[in-house]
Amino acid sequence: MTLAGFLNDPINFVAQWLTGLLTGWGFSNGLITVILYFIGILVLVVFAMLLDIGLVWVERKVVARFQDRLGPNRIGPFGLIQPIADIIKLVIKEDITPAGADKVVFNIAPVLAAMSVISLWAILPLSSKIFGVDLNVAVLYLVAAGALGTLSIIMGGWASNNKYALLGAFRMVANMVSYEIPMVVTLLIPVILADTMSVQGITQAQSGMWFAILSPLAFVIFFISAIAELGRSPFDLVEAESELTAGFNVEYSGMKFGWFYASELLHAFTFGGFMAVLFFGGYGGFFGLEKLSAFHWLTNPFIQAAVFIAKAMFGYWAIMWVKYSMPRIRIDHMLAFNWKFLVPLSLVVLVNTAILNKLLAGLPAWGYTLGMFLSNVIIGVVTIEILRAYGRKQRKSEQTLAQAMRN
Amino acid sequence: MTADKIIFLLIGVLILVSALMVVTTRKLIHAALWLVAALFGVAVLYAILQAGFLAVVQVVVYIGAIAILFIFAVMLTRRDMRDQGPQTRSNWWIAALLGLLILAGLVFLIINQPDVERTAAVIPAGVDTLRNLGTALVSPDAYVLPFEVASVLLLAALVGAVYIAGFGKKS
Amino acid sequence: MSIPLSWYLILAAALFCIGLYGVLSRKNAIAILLGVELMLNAVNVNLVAFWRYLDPAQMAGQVFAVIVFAVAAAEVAVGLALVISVYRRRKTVVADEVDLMKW
Amino acid sequence: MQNEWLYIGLFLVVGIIVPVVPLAFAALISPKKPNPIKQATYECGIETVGDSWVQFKAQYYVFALVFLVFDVETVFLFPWALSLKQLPLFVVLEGILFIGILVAGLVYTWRKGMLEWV
Repeated sequence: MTLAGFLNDPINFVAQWLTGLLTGWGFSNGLITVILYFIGILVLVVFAMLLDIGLVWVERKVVARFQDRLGPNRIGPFGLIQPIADIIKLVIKEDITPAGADKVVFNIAPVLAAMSVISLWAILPLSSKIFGVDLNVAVLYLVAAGALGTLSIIMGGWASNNKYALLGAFRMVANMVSYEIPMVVTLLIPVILADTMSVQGITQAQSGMWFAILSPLAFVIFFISAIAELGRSPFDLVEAESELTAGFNVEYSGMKFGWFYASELLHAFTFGGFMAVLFFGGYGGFFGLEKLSAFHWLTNPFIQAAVFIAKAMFGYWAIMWVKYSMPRIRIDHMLAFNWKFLVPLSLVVLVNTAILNKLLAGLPAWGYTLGMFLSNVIIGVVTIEILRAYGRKQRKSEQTLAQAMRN
Repeated sequence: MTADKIIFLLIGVLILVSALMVVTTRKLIHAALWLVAALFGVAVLYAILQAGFLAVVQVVVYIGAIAILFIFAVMLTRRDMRDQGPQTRSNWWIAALLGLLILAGLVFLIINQPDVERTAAVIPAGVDTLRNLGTALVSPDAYVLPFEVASVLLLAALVGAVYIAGFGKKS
Repeated sequence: MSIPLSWYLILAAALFCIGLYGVLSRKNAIAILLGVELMLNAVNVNLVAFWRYLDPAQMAGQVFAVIVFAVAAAEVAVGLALVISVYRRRKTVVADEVDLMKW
Repeated sequence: MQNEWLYIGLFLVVGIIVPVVPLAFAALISPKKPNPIKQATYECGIETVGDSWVQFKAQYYVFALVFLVFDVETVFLFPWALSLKQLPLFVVLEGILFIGILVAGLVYTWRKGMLEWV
């Protein structure tokens, strides 16, 4: 009986048990709420941190396989203990602060970077019962946490008293703020489709059909801009080793560098999770399969959490796949690609979604899905045709120019 | 003294101290960072006031965009001054006096208003303020005109700023 | 929600006056704009507090707060563009030294 | 509503404590032997030339500017997106007009050549 209760709604089960216990000890109601929240948050954050340690191993192992190497394989089975060794090394390393650095800002920056990523876990819906809080402005909260991350990078770059660091920070911030626009615009599309900003609501709205199928273009734009937000290759101008040595964190050493590194990995995973939530049905999205009695176990919170983690891992892996197969893009190309291509395209997709969502609302589900999908295909084809025509024109003008030069 | 009062006082002190640092600190970049702290405090106030949307937007717009713009501007106008020497005018004390006088006047006015000690009623369970805000912004009998005018204002700001900051580049 | 309305109003008034002091006393034009931001925020605190304490069903306070966001953004965009433009021509960001229009 | 934000606030506090603990631990046990060469600005071994806080391309400012305007636009679009379902079709058109006006700004910036990286 109690085990079934725990398996069906773990957080409520533990909360009720603890509430009973604490009331017995004579705590007031407000204090109990705070204590319960605090314990819940601590469990969630510790879980995120353990996952982060695992991600270090995953990242190194996967990059090794992409580059035809073995990766860490000395410490523990398959090198699994390697990240622990890394952490111990980072903690006992001498922490060098460059002379002339702005000490306070220099020390705040890595903490802020880690905080901005950890705070995302407050709204991450691991399952229908296991989640931090179901905020009604969750989608905007995601953007707000990103804003704090941007700030941490500019603080770190500025406080280091290093030209490369500052230049890296500037590039990174220009990159991040630019790509934030297509990201926010494509965030609006799940909001329109689900008619809510809460991540639980968006997940439940996708129980029948993933938004990635209703609006594949929105997903592609979100994916590209998410990679840019993360500052990962091919948008990793911030750490363009050949030009900037290491970018904004060049002067950081020891655990402070460790936090920048750890928060980058966790950020990538978290964005994989949000990709799953916004476009792939999050912990659910089985196309109605869970309603059949044979598959009812899919609604168990632990199964849902496993599904969610698997989807997030897949998103994380896709981000890594792009990272280790693409060369770095030059900054002028990158900004032009954003402002001249992604932003206009994302606005077109937004307008299309807003109008069609209204016009097709009366249709049956398959008609609605088909209409949405086809409209995206049409926009995609038209975009590619425009690009091809433009490319052809450019080639022609270059050819005539070369001809004129030869004559 | 209830818990929300204590939180309010802590946040109020944070806001006022940060604001004072904004107007007094010598290094401009620190002033911009203190501004971020003050603005974050205001975002927390919005959250206490149950305006969650505004709290998040405050972080997105002010910290994510306006503060970044300030930091960029500070970096772009450095070479001279170096933030050395006095950063205030010689007659700063007049400004301080004026500020204190206005503050005294405002506080006098506020505490003499009737019903100013009122506390907030609980928002009824069925009221979704976020959705109401959306409806109010776009329905024709409410605020659709300010909504559209805001976009014209932003357009004017963008065109004007780009024109001013044209930096002599002609295409 | 046991906080009296007057607390918010007094906090906003203090924030406004600090911003005013910054605007009047600072030499650097960017610092003056920082002061203006504080003043705009003080106004917003008032607007939201009145929305919450008078009638939360009436969205006027929040709508105006949103409009103030737009105004603040426009002000910063144009103001800083002016400062940078002046700096590039005259190599100064001190507001007092930008005095060509005085005569 | 109140409790949601209390939770977020506590989360932010924990989010600060968790990174600070290993940093404090590292500060306690890590060796501290500073010397001028170790603390010099790292530029791949070459002696630093000039001041670090150099001035930057004004181009960065233009991108931040366009970003700011579009960022504020989204603040208006989120409430709009939430009201779409209950209100008639012309509300969609209002939003499109709003977007269109701002796209005009983007087109202007583009035509002025300010989006080129020079």
